[in-house]
Amino acid sequence: MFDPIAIKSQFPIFKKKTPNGVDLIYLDNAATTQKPQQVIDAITDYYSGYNANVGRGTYWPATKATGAFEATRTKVKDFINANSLKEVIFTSGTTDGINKVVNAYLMPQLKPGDEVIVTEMEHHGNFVPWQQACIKQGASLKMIPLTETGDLDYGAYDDLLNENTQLVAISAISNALGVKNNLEYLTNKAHAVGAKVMVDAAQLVTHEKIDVQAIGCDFLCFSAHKLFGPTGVGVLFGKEELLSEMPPLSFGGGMVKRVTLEGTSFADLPAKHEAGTSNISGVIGLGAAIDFVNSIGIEAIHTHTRALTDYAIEKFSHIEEITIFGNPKDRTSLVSLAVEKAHPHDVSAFLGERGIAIRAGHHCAQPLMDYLQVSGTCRISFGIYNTKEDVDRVVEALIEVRDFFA
Amino acid sequence: MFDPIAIKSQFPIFKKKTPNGVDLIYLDNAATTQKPQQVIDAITDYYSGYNANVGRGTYWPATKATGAFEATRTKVKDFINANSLKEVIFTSGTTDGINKVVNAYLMPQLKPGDEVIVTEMEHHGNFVPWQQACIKQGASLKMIPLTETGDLDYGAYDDLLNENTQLVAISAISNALGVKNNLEYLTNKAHAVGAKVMVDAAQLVTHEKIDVQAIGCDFLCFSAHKLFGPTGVGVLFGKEELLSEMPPLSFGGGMVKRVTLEGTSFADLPAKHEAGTSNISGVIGLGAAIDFVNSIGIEAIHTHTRALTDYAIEKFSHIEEITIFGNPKDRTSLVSLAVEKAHPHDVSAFLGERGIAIRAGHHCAQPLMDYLQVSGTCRISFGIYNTKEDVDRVVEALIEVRDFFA
Amino acid sequence: MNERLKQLYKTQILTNAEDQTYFKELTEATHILEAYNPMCGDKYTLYLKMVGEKIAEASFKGYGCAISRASTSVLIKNILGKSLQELQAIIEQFMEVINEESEKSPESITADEELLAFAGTREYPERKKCASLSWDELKVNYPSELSAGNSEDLELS
Amino acid sequence: MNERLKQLYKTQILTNAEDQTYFKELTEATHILEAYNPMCGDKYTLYLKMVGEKIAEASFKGYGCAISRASTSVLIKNILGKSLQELQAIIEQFMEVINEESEKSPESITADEELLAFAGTREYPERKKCASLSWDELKVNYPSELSAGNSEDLELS
Ligand SMILES: Cc1ncc(COP(=O)(O)O)c(C=O)c1O
Ligand SMILES: Cc1ncc(COP(=O)(O)O)c(C=O)c1O
Repeated sequence: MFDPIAIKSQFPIFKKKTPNGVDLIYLDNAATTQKPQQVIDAITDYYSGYNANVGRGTYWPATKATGAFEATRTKVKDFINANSLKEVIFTSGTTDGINKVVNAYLMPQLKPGDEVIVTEMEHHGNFVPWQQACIKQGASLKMIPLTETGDLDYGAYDDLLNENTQLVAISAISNALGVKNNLEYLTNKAHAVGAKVMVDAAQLVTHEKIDVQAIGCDFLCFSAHKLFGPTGVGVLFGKEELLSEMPPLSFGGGMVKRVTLEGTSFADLPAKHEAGTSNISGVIGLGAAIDFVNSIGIEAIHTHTRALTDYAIEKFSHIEEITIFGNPKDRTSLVSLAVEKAHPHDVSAFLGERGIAIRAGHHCAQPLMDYLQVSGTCRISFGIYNTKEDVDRVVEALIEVRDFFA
Repeated sequence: MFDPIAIKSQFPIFKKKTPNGVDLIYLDNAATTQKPQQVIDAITDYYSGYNANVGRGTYWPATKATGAFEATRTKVKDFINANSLKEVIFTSGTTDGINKVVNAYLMPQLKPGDEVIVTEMEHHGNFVPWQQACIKQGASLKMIPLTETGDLDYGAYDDLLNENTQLVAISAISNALGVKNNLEYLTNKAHAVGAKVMVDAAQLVTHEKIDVQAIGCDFLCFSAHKLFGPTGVGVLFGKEELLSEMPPLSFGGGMVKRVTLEGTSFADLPAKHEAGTSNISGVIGLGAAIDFVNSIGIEAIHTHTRALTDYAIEKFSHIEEITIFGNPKDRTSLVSLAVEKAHPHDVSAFLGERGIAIRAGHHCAQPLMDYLQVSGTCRISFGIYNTKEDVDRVVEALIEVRDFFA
Repeated sequence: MNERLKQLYKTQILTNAEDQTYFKELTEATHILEAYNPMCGDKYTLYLKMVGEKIAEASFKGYGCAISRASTSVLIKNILGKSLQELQAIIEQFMEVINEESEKSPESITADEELLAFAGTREYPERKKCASLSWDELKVNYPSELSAGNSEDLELS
Repeated sequence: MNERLKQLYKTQILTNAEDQTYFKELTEATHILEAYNPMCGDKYTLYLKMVGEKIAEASFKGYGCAISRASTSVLIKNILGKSLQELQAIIEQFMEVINEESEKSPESITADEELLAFAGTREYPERKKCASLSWDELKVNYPSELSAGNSEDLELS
């Protein structure tokens, strides 16, 4: 049985009290998740017990460290159902992965007249890199608009696609609206005109099973820190064919075969795309995070956080002074809202007083804020350790905020 | 008093035995250093006690995490004597910092006929990125050769410099020879022809005081993991003027002011160059590592590791079948050698049996290996926890290796 | 609701936050500064019109929480007609009011109720930056800004 | 010196590592494979000349430790004149000799002293890859490589 209370007890931060002496109700999971003891232990064990650089030394503890590091690659491959270990590249996060694909893959081929499609709900991390590449190369950035409900306008997408479309970059789940996009549809349509697809799975990874083969996408990125794992590490999935044809994501130690003054030949996949010393403790911690998620079951997590989302929407919608942003067909993991007369930062400050951590602001999604015609929202985003009681406490607090600012 | 035994007791890994049941004598410090308890604790405390994303939330623990994160920036500024906090950019490591400067700073201005100078002793991390940029842009990569002693040929450097020289990229200390380069001289000469200077301080940082103002360099990079800190985090120093003029190192959340479909305005320094969620635990751990180093004193560390280097050279030079590579004026921190008839990997395997961890191979410095006309060397690199007794045990082991393969 | 927080948001702050008197652009501004808190996104543009040595006119526009908006409004009110010298003293006084490490009680620093209202942030380190945002900007940048002017990047913001 | 390690490096391995018989390029090779261990940099190029179904000639060049070099030399010696079918059986036998999880004792798998010498790596996980480097390459890549050939990137290596 899925038991959020038992799960919560594995996260040491919840044993602490906030400075006000109350329990922490953490509802900023879309920004980063808390870390279970087994992830923290995996990091500590590495640093205390077998710290060494990987892929190089033939001595203990270097061999042990390399084994643990590469074991994570296998875990990731299975977790996202990649075809082979060659398709799993470690990065320092979602943003890093996207930037590197823009630099190494898109930039060298992007020319005036080409088009790149993003959505109006993108996080800046999956928007600005493509935009800047288009500006530099004289290509055009197109944006799939949202309908009134906050869904992608799929019809408009179909119209945007044409033979000039080089790439489509889409979030799996919007970090500010919780809208889940139809990745298979978007990918199939893009492929039909010969465009490649990058999926930003930053939000998806901790809420739903990722199956890159079922989606059919060409690239996919996520960060470990949103999956109960450490900061500073992420994954770039790329189809083997693309990863082996494209130039390396960056250059340095560990990704070469032979270096002379005149030229360099590069290592085989995946080493080719991993220059320099990786975030070793981070990768090992990511492995522990995947073990943790697998031990609970991603399907069970999905059911839980979606049920919380539905419950929260139902509750919030009874408070008249609250506006819930978006009313999409498929929403999961979070709710974005506004309280009449109260600035989002004041709302989050009042909730913070009660130990309720939510996020106020533009959520790195300014184009979406422009669409919503607000400067920011209050975002309540769920994780496996949250409960209906947490939502009830948010409702109480929101009612008080409303009354105070009324 | 500097007491390596007392210092060693702060590193939990040394409480472990190797799989052979012997004590670990760790002499691969040039690859990565071990971590003291206080660094490990800083990371654990963050994940267990105040884990949150930084620079965003206004709730506890986000405010505490942001404070700890930014406190490291101040520590780094003081540690390298930067002019201001704006000059301290967090990266994911030395290689990452160099690649980003190549992409964001050099590439947009590099044109056919331009020249970039590196040295024959560079690590691939400070060689291949410049080389690939030159190949892409039709510029020329020039290499400062080494003299017979393994020193840079400063006369040849003077001759290489001319008004086409855009940038000079140099290691402060060679990771394969231990040669310390005259950074002030190299920088002054480069500036005299209008070229910028990137210093790769990956090896310097843990052995000597870095003073970017005294050096006068334009950029400088290092990795935390070679300074008793965590993996996946590093520092890029850049002169404020350059950092504020150049385009962002990468694009995403946290580095923008305003984003619209048409364009993006960027945040002020240092945020401008830090896109996406940083390696928060890594940065906090780096802060603890700097505290650790400061508590011992970098001068004392320098004296100690240099004395060990001298002692090792003196001892090794009495064994006839051992060739020590290089005989430079200024050598510190490590010794590279060969044992007649024994392949470096076999040497390291034999030493590994005795719990002695050294590195065998090309040390990511193939151009240097070509200069030395070998395919690899055995490298013994020192850290603060090493002692003369460690060197004595290496000597014993090398004599046995020699006898075995004779 | 927590009484301490109510204290902080007491009428002084809410009233000043809603005050529209100084909430406008100043087209004849001689100096434009931007106070920005990257942590939360709060951002105010401060407009000053110097005539001789004095701040003849001042106003602000922008976006932020009740505390930052109220403190910006109070800032503008307090610097109007002041010389640069006086400005410095006023800023320092305010900083002391909100400084939780100060040895002086807020009441011993000033009797101005509008300023005293922000003393509540002494107990709220997370909100201190909200209270000091615009004041910090003026303190840090007025020597150079007031001599040079700076409207860089403002088109987009 | 540790007796266990001496055991591993016993004369068989040192002798084979120094054996120059098969250490050469094969200009008439029909198939060229590259065995590379990124962990330590050891690298061997394996040259095979297929005539019909059989490996008529074979040799190697490259760089590595005594164990990897000896095991490559022994590999070449063992596959000469063999068919692809036989090759597979030989490789599997060797893998079992060095597999520390095997239930069979090395001696029950083969009587060949040259192969048995590598059983020592059962106790040395760090050196197992040295022993299996070239064997792994042949095992993984011979089905495709032996049908297509592959000399990609070899100019520089
Ligand atoms: C001189 C030098 N430069 C660059 C690097 C690359 O550092 P990192 O692997 O941490 O990016 C190293 C270390 O491997 C080094 O020794
Ligand atoms: C949808 C989405 N994309 C990208 C990112 C950027 O991830 P990171 O900051 O870990 O690079 C985030 C998280 O902030 C996100 O929610």
